[in-house]
Amino acid sequence: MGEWILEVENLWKHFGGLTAVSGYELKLPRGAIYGLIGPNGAGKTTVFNLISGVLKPSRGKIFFKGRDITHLRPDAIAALGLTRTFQNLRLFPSLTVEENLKVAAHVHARCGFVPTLFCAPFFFREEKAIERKVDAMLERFGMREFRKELATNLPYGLQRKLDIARALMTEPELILLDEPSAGMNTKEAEDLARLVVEMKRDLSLTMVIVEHRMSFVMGLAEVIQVLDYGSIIAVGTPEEIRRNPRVIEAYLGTGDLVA
Amino acid sequence: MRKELWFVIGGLVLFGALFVAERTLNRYILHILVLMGIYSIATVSLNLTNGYTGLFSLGHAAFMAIGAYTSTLLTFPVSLREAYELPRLPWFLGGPDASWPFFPALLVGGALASCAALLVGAPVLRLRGHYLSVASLGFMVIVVTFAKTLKNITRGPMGISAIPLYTNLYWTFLWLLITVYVVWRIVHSRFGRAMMAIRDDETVAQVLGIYPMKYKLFSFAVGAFFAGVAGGLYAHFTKAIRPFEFSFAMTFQIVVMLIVGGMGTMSGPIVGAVLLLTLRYALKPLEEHLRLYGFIELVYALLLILVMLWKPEGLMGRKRTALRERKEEKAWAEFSIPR
Amino acid sequence: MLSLSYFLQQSMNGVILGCIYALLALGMTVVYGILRLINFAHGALITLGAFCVYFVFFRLGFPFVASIFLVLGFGGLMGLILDFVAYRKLRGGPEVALLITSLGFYTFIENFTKLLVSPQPYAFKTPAFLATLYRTPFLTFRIVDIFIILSSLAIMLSFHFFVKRTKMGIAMRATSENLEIANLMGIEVNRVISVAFVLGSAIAAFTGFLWGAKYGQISYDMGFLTGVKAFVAVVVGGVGSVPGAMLGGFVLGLAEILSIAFLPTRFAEYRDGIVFAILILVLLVRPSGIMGMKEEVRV
Amino acid sequence: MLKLERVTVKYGVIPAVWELNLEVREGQIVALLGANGAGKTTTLKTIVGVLRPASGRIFYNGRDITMLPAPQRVRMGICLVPEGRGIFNRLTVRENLLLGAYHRKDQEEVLKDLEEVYRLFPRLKEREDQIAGTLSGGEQQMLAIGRGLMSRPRLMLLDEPSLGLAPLIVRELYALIRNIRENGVTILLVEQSAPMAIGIADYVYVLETGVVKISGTPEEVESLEEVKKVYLGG
Amino acid sequence: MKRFVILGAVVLVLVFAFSAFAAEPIKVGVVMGLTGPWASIDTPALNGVKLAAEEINKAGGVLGRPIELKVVDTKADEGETVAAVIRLIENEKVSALVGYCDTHWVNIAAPLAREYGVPFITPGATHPRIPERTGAWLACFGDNAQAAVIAEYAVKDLGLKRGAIWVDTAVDFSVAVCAYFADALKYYGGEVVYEDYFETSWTDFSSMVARLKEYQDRGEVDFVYVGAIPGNCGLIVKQIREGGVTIPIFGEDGFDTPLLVETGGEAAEGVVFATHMSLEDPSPVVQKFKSDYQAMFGNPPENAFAALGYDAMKLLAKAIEIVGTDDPKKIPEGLAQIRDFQGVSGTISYEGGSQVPNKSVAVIEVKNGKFVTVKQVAPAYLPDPKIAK
Repeated sequence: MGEWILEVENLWKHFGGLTAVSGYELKLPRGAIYGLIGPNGAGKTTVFNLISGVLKPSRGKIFFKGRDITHLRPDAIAALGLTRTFQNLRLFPSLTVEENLKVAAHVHARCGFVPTLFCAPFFFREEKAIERKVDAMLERFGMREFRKELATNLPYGLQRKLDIARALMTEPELILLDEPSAGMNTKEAEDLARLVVEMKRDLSLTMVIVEHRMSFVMGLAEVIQVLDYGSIIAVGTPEEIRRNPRVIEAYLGTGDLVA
Repeated sequence: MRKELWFVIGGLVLFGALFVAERTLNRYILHILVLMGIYSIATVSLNLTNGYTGLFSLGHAAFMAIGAYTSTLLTFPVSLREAYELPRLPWFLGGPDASWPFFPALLVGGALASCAALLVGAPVLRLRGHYLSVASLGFMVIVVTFAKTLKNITRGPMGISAIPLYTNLYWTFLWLLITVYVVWRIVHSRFGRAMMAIRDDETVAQVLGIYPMKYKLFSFAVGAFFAGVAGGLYAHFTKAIRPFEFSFAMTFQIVVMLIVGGMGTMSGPIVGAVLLLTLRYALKPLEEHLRLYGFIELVYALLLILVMLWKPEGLMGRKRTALRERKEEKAWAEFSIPR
Repeated sequence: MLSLSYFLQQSMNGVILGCIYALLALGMTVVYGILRLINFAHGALITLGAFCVYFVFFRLGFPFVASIFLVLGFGGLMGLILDFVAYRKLRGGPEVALLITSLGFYTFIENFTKLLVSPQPYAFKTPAFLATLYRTPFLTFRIVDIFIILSSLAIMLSFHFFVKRTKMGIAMRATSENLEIANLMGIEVNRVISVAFVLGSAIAAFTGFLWGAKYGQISYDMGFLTGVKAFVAVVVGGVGSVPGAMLGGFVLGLAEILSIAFLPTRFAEYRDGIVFAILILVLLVRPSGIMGMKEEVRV
Repeated sequence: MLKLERVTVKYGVIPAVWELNLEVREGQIVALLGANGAGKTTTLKTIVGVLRPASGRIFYNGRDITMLPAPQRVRMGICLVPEGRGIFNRLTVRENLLLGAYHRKDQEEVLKDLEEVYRLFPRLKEREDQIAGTLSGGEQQMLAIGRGLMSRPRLMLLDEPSLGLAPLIVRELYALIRNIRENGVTILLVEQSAPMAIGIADYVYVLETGVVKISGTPEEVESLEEVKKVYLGG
Repeated sequence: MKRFVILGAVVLVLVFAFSAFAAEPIKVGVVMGLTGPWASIDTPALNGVKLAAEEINKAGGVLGRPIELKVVDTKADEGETVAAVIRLIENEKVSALVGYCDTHWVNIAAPLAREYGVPFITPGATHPRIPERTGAWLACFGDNAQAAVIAEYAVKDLGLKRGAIWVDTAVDFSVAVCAYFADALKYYGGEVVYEDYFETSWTDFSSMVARLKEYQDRGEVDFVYVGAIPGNCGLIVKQIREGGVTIPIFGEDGFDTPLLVETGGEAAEGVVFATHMSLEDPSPVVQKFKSDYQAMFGNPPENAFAALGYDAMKLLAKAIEIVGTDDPKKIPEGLAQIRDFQGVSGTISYEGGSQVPNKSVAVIEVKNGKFVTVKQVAPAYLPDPKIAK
């Protein structure tokens, strides 16, 4: 118990005849940042989908904070404190930045329909609290000026950040970041990396990051898992991974060019 | 708190205006006004599901039918029940010598429509997109079928006439005010935000801790409640109802009003309802003069097509891209890609 | 009540009604597959087709075969016009806009027809050579019944062949699966869509003739409910699938007729209810329809 | 042969590609590298005409094709092999291949080419009448390339052909790409995994957030620390 | 928005232009379903009303004042109906309303008129319980009369006892007339073998036909009585005959439409139905009406409803003459005093406070595509109106 915030045991996922994830295992200590890398189509996103409950595994078990969440709905999992971001940016396009964040504050809102309807003081207090949370979050991500902007109209890098901010609004203990730096330029990615470290420190988060940009994940993660064809081919510190021949083989196609 | 205050003030002004209107305007225009009110209630409530939650339901008329029949049966005068071969009320609804006052009857009508929505919604709301639309259309046909076949209660396809005229300007607009208020409250609370999130991206909403089914059902039920009320108002206004009345024509008319006005906006549905009804009754003398019966529908259809071609998001609808970017496009681009 | 001849007779009735639904469903399923458009205006085309035959064949006295070709051409032209006037501009826009536009077109055509002809139903004589009545121990039928079944089968088979075998048909299926990649392959998507509209509309207009010949009376509002039911057939059979549309049509036709035939008479009022109950059941049990491909859910 | 001049492409108001200059010479293999979201696929789609540039021009064999619709460009010999499973899953293998030759009128030649593709990919021949959706990942990629060849392209745009394929198959694939080039087809190759692509290319562009960050011959690019850093975090 | 303003302006101008014709006419509102399934009976009825008004005006009007008709098409829509009645009474200040040949619409419109104290006369809505429920006056006989006459004709004259009944459950009048028919059939010693149900919106009756044929082939049924509205009767008759059914078909006044022969063709041969009057009647009243109608509208009267519309208007004029004012409150008194009024559709008197006139019923048979009167009789037995809903 207590020791691991997330335990994944022997996770399998089949799509028709295709095996997307085979025997994935993870023991994630509280407060750690883990990286998950692998070539396109290796099954990283599927793993995230399984853990966050968007897909149901064909086999295997997932424990979050010692509790079996294998068959919980995504919203129940989110309510427990596990959330994620998306690789292909999925903000709510017709909502403003502010509204996007407010949506995510939903999990912890307690005000029922009746008090909402009759404008009970409780309702206003809660709305105020959400407002303050949104303020704080926008401040942290430096997006105050875009508050009333439609999410779709933000520049790409900011959309990425908003995605993360939105996930944080659910006050998670564990957050799964799916390619957070995709589409960012180097500078933006570096900023983001700094932000992630801050976030982790301030909010005592645990993270798993799927990433393509090696510089990003290598700099952040304490432990990296390498996935290929749905199964783990290597686990280790960034240094170990960089030197692992199997990784180079799988990830780069052949080892004959970059060593 | 300020916004709520404005609502109260707006309501008072509205009722003041209604008071003046009732004294000065002739009854035909008042009739049209009431009709606008009733259709507005229906469109505003439809907007909750179709506009805010993104469930493109075509079954709204069914809820109106449920509300209309329920409230009619409750309020129908005891003295006339025999002449129209309608059953007396059972003991738990007040006994054979009772007929209900208007307001509670409307509430019961709305509540029953809500129950139907929950009952039907549980399986049907799992469907997506057009499948949902078609299934809800099917639900509507089935409700109409029951209204036709449960002859002992509904008098079957012949419908019920001689319903007491309870609906007036004040009732209608009171209910419209309530509907708008409730929808407005919902939209600007976590409920509304959850609905819009579901509309935009169901999976993401779920990952953020929102159980889509719950809010879909919620919006469906609330929408159905007000549709039921609108149906009740309508029944006590036209004083006669028939199962076929709450069928394709009604559903499509409401949907068209909503879309022309603009889905997912507060003002859109009301604008749509008022505009299309105004058009209808303004063109009526022209139609009679030209003796081109069907002319109004022709104009209607043409207008519909033109609106869809020019402004598919509806007259009050908001385009996805805000206006101000167009000017600052360049600056934005540079912000995104520094060199 | 369960004699063999009764059963056969009712089945034939169901099959004929099914033919009409299936023919309409053909055009709808192809258009829906590509554009995700519930084309309510499709129903209006059977009205137009029927009145076209009425005027060309009965009033102007064109030869039968020429009238048929004329009505086919006329239907195709109407489809093309609809496509050009509005649907083309709305592509890529909100789906709802398409749906409402098609509803607008339906209303427009219906009321225009009403103004043009009259609100009264028109008597539509079955052409003499189709009207002969045959009585056999098992079945009573007219030539027109056989004509409907045979011509429907012919149209369905050739349409199926067209979609399965010809280059345009393959392109059509490709477009309905993935419009962008089809465009990448050098397929002029707009042309494919136009062809779909033209063929579907021509078939619908011809169905209008069959309708008139079978029932003997046509009116400006005959298309609506039929159109809606044809779309139900599309969904029941499986959206985008040509054999599915035919199957859906027959399922509905038979269900409608046989439910009246074998249920106690007072259940007749459930006729439309039964059709839509089937729809909802199919959707709940098999959301993609009987023969439909499962649509991929994006995660 | 192909030249992009200051091409900018936007999704709504957000630019995906910003003032891109790019050149492909006849007979070359040019590699376009970059991370997810760098704008590679956008560039290809713009070249083939599915997307319209907001500004800038595209020249093909000296002709300005910026405003031409996609089908016409296909007829001119530009062909895009789309990313991943960009095949028609519900159509048979044969139908997929025939669609590649959709714009061609010479039926006999088409059939000849079909045989040629089958010779190149015997696996496809075996599965001729199978529904394409049931093929394995590698077979689907072969099908996509085969379909591209059916259009007798002069310029072939390959979008991440190695996506999700086993190393062995990737190696086969690259041999095939070389082979195709030998037959006189110019190739613009988009890849995420750099080394293989760099190994095969005559010229390399590296994109980052819609802007060309690095360009040069493979030798020049390879030596740059930045590339390594991007791809191995070194 | 600009175009709405322009449109609105155009409409306003038109409205004012027409309200400016202020003479001293007696205004009569006419509400009809000119579009929709009732058009084929409501339109002739309207024409009848127009013809009558024209004649009255030519003869100097009523009380020296011309009659001005205000016609509204209510499109077979409840909302439109209510709106139209209110508009006619409130805006146009009509003295009386004439309208509809179907019970449902009278049920909606007439009670509203009653609230305002404006009399309502229906040319052709035949449900005998209309006065009880809505206060409207009928210019035609009640359904119980026409059903009884056909039942009598079938059993007494033709000796056919076992009947099937086809009921259109979607219209009040069909349900009513079929109930009265069943009652009358039993009274005369016949037997209802089975009832089959359909709805106005159907076009395919094949399964009902097959059922009927099954009964016929087993020799269990002698005739079929069909309660169809005009838009359907041709269709039904045609399908019945083409389904191989040869037993006699009987119908009600909904069959009195040219569509019966146009659509039915040969199948309509021998169909017998009851209606208000025969247009083939050689009496000078009918013949004059026919030629006047032809002169005014370019075609002979389509059916008896034209005559009923004509009579309704004439009845109204007569009532106004009797009371000597167009005050809506007074007109009913005048109507109640009408005795032996010679209308085109027969002799009309409102006796004993009844608002349903006692009229004779015409039995008509289709022969060689023509409506031929078999007989014109008053019913010997009247089923109790309360039988029907």
